Amino acid sequence: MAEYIFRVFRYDPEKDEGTRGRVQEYKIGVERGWTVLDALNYIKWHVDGSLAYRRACRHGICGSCGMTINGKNTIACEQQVADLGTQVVTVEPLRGFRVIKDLIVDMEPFYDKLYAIKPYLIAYSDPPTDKERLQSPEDRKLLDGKYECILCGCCTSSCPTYWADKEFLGPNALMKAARFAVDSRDEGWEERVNAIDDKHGVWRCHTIFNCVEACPKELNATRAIVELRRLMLKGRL
Amino acid sequence: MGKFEGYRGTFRCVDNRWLGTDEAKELHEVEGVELHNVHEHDAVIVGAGLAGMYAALEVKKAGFDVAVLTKVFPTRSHSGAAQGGIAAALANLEEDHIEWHFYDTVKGSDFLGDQDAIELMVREAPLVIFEYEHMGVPFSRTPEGKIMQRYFGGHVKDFGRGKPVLRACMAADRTGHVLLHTLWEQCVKLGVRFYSEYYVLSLIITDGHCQGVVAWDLINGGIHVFHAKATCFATGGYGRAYKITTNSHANTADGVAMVLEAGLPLEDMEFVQFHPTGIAKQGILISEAARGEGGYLINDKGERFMERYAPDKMELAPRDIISRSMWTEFLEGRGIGGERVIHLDLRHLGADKIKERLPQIRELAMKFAGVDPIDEPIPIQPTAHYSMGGIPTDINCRVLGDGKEQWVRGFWAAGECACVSVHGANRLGTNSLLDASVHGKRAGRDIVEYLSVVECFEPLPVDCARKAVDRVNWILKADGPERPSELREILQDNMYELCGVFRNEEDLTKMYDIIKDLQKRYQNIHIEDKSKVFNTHLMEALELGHLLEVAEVIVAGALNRTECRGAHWRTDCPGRDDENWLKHTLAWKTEEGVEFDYKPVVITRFIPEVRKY
Amino acid sequence: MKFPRTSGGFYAWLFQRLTGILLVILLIIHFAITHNLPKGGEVTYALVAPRLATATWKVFDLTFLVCALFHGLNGVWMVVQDYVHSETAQAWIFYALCTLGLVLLVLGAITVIPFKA
Amino acid sequence: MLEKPSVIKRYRLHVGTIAWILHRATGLLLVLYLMLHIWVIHHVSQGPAGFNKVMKAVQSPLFLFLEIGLLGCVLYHAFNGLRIIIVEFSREGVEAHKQIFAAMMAVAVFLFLVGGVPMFIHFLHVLAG
Ligand SMILES: Cc1cc2nc3c(=O)[nH]c(=O)nc-3n(C[C@H](O)[C@H](O)[C@H](O)COP(=O)(O)OP(=O)(O)OC[C@H]3O[C@@H](n4cnc5c(N)ncnc54)[C@H](O)[C@@H]3O)c2cc1C
Ligand code: HEM
Ligand code: SF4
Ligand code: F3S
Ligand code: FES
Repeated sequence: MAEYIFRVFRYDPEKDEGTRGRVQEYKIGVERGWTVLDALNYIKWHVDGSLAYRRACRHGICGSCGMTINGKNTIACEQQVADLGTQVVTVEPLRGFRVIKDLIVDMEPFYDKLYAIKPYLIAYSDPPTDKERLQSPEDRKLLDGKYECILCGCCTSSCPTYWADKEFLGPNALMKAARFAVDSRDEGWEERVNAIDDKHGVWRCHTIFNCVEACPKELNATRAIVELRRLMLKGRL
Repeated sequence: MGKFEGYRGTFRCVDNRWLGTDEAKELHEVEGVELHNVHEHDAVIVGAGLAGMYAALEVKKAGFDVAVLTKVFPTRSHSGAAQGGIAAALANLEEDHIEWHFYDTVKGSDFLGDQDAIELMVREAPLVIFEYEHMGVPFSRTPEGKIMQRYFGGHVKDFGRGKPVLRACMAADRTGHVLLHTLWEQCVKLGVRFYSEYYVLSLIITDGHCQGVVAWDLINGGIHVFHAKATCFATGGYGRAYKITTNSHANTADGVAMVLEAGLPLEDMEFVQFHPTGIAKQGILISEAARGEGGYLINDKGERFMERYAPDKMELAPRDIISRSMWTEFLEGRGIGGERVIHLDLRHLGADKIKERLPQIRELAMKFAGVDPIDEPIPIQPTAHYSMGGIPTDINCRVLGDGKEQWVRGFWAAGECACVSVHGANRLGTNSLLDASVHGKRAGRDIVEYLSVVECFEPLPVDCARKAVDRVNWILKADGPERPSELREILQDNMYELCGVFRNEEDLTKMYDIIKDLQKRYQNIHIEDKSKVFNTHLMEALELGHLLEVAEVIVAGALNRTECRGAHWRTDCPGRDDENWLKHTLAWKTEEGVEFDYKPVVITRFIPEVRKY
Repeated sequence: MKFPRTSGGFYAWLFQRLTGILLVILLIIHFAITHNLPKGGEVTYALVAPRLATATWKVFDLTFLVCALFHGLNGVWMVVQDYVHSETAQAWIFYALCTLGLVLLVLGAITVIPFKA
Repeated sequence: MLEKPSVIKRYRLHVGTIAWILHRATGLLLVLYLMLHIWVIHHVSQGPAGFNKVMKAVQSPLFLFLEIGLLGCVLYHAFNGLRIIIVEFSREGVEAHKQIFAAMMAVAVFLFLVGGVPMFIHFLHVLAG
């Protein structure tokens, strides 16, 4: 059991109206093996019930608990407190999004970017009835590193380009676009390409790699973006 | 068409815009409900897991107006946590037959599953899988490009006599995740209306007719009434009644509790499955895939102790058997270091296989147990995993008001919250994603048929939101001494100890008293967050209320069923007792406590026999 | 005010890379020769003039000019797109940058083309 | 909803972020320089006298010193620019962007020494008169 200080961003729209939020400190004992989510749960359940944050699966698959911990985005439920290497832990809501309350941000703009690139398989040719479409293991492999996204928002929220331009599609939506672009079953490139090729689309990325550093699932959105650009280049040559 | 004809006459059609009339306005000005917070949809689906979204998709495809309410964003539903696979006898890699799958499920259920429902499910299984593929699910592939399948506990060849069979369709070890995301994508494509982060509080049921639900808008705060011709519950499981569980924080029995509150029965609630391989202390699931790929279970003596309990199937025996074997090892002092821990050893599989086939398991082990399975065994412990029981429905997912045949008109349930019952006393691995998908789809289809007959909304009862409004106001104002989190911890700790893998009368009685006491203390709670916007403390308090109600039914049911069957194991009543207990439990909540009734098991083909692996 | 759009930025992106690569080559030569690097010497008219008068160097310098101007101003435009969000303001800046580019191009061109030693 | 929440801790920097900030800064500096440069060279058309006069001004010790900085900017920008291009057009560049950065910077530093040292010596000469 080690003593830690958690400096948590707080904002209650009813009480803190007009401010830009405040910091609240909690001094708690952290047991071995605790993740930041465990610590937040401890605070909520034993110290201060009013602390608000999203969580569900608590093992890194639902993507609810994306937040900024010690200045870096990650999902709280996978971040071991001991691995942070500091006794003082700052916890902030994902930046680049509006704060609803405490650590809860408005993810709508994030989802809107996804909707913009038509995040679903588009196939015009009829699939075989009562059978699966075939896809070779090699073709399937192309999806690896793109389909595992849990929509936690850590990537887009870490991207300086997104901080500056809220209409930038962001690494997440672009990766989703790439996931379909490389799927041998998808025929929706024409429909998607305009959104990707937009003024706020794939060309706006400055290969800063914050998104890659932030992704808790170790996905490489920059790779997806670069692949999209190559596809477009090929299409135009 | 035909089957709904009878209901037509009973409708009083008050022009679809009932809200427009002064009378209606007066009627609905319940404290806290503003009129703009009343929504009308042909169908309202509660829950956006596989079951909920599949149903929504089916209804939307038929052109009806469907809304999905969910307390977490759709892709955050717990279906996404499923790793191993979804069962279907595709025979993509080796011989397999729907009949074998049928038999395995029946046997897995310890013969408590209804065989008509099971047969339907296994027959529709391949179709659902193909439909998933057509939607764009990135399944793993065989060398010929077909859907990849793996072994899973309890699925074997030749009516239980043969070797394990490759039946679990998979996408690496993220099967649930890809199914959930793909369904959501398709819903986005068709424009299904989602009400995300709405917490459903109560059902609107009068005279055996369901007209929608009342929900709390988590983000903005405020009661909303959802008026619907068809309502479908797909609210998932309730593993959070236990301390060690694989379930999400959101799996808190809300749907089941609301049904109970509406005066309807629940079926077979005493059957709660414990998964043998949860990460020690955390409960986080290490998928059966780890054993499917050949992992060993090792006790403190270094033995593969499953030799003693299931010599043929070894580590691939069904979950309940392995969980009990582990617990027996604990009781006999062979847990690792004398604790309630066993080692799951994957080292002999080699680094390549682990990395390629079990990447997520490796990640989980490293992140939550601090061990790399390539070099070290993973410490594990049985963990509450799946609830076989739930809202009684018929094979078309219609909720049965008496638990037997009388349909609560306009009300369906599917997925883990429902009890069709295809899992009986014990669910086979990979059968529940299948259950959620097949029955989500079936519910959707049935709703479509219903909607194509029923043309108009009936007026809502005057005080439909009263109960929900009162409850929320009560909690917001309550200032008693008790902390909800503390009560919940007491409940969860004790449920794991006293109503877990092994049960007996003494423990269960003790547990029942604890719950009664907790329910009393619950009346004196307070919450620290009194605000309206995203009040997670309010939500936790509401969830606790639901958990306490449902836990009571689980424990009472376990106390009531004096036999051992499937996941329900009474050390004081050895053996399965087909003579007295080959029947489903139906449980109602009354003033005096839990009341029981029973209904026979549907047996069409396989006569109950001893379940041995 | 609106600014013309061919694509969402494909050409800007592509030519930023192409001119970038060209600039590396051109710059090395430019730096080495113009700044008389081998001798670390001073830049005087006597040194610059004869070189500027040959046709090859005129072409070289013009290419260099065009590439650098395009790359630099397009770079500024990329930065502007990040931080300026009003469409009107963006359009004004876009045309301002175009004008600036033209002026500089002309200024450079009238230096290079008619030059006689 | 809170539009602009205050920030407790600056977002963590890493190679990619720093590389980008510097790239942007040097790029903008270079644009300024380019404009100045074109204007200066423009004086060449005024004949030897005019040109040498301006050149004198821009070859004062201060300018000579700044020019070393300019070389640094150019080299950084050029080689980080090449890194970006390699990352975008090579097979494994995305995964190896940090290594490529290190390699590019090594070359840039080498060239900076090759070019910068003579310039510095020249600067000292001028300074000493
Ligand atoms: C870790 C884990 C691994 C598993 N692995 C497998 C596997 O490999 N194979 C297999 O077949 N099965 C597996 N299962 C079981 C399977 O995942 C579930 O049984 C199944 O996904 C349940 O789906 P569902 O649609 O019924 O519910 P869920 O996916 O749990 O969805 C419930 C939905 O209801 C909503 N909801 C709940 N209460 C409310 C409320 N009050 N108001 C509004 N909305 C509400 C939630 O927001 C959510 O959207 C696993 C389960 C777990 C926990
Ligand atoms: C010498 C070789 C050069 C190379 C290889 C190079 C390469 C690049 C590349 C690849 C970019 C795009 C960066 C991005 O997409 O974010 C860029 C941007 C830029 N370049 Fe260059 N460049 C060079 C020289 C110059 C010169 C001489 C100037 C000045 C006139 C300049 C000014 C800029 C500016 C202002 C930007 C925009 C910066 C930003 O968006 O952050 N570059 N350069
Ligand atoms: S790409 Fe990674 S960081 Fe981004 S949303 Fe998906 S999982 Fe989260
Ligand atoms: S951080 Fe942003 S700029 Fe590109 S590489 Fe990632 S999207
Ligand atoms: S709680 Fe699900 S990702 Fe953290």
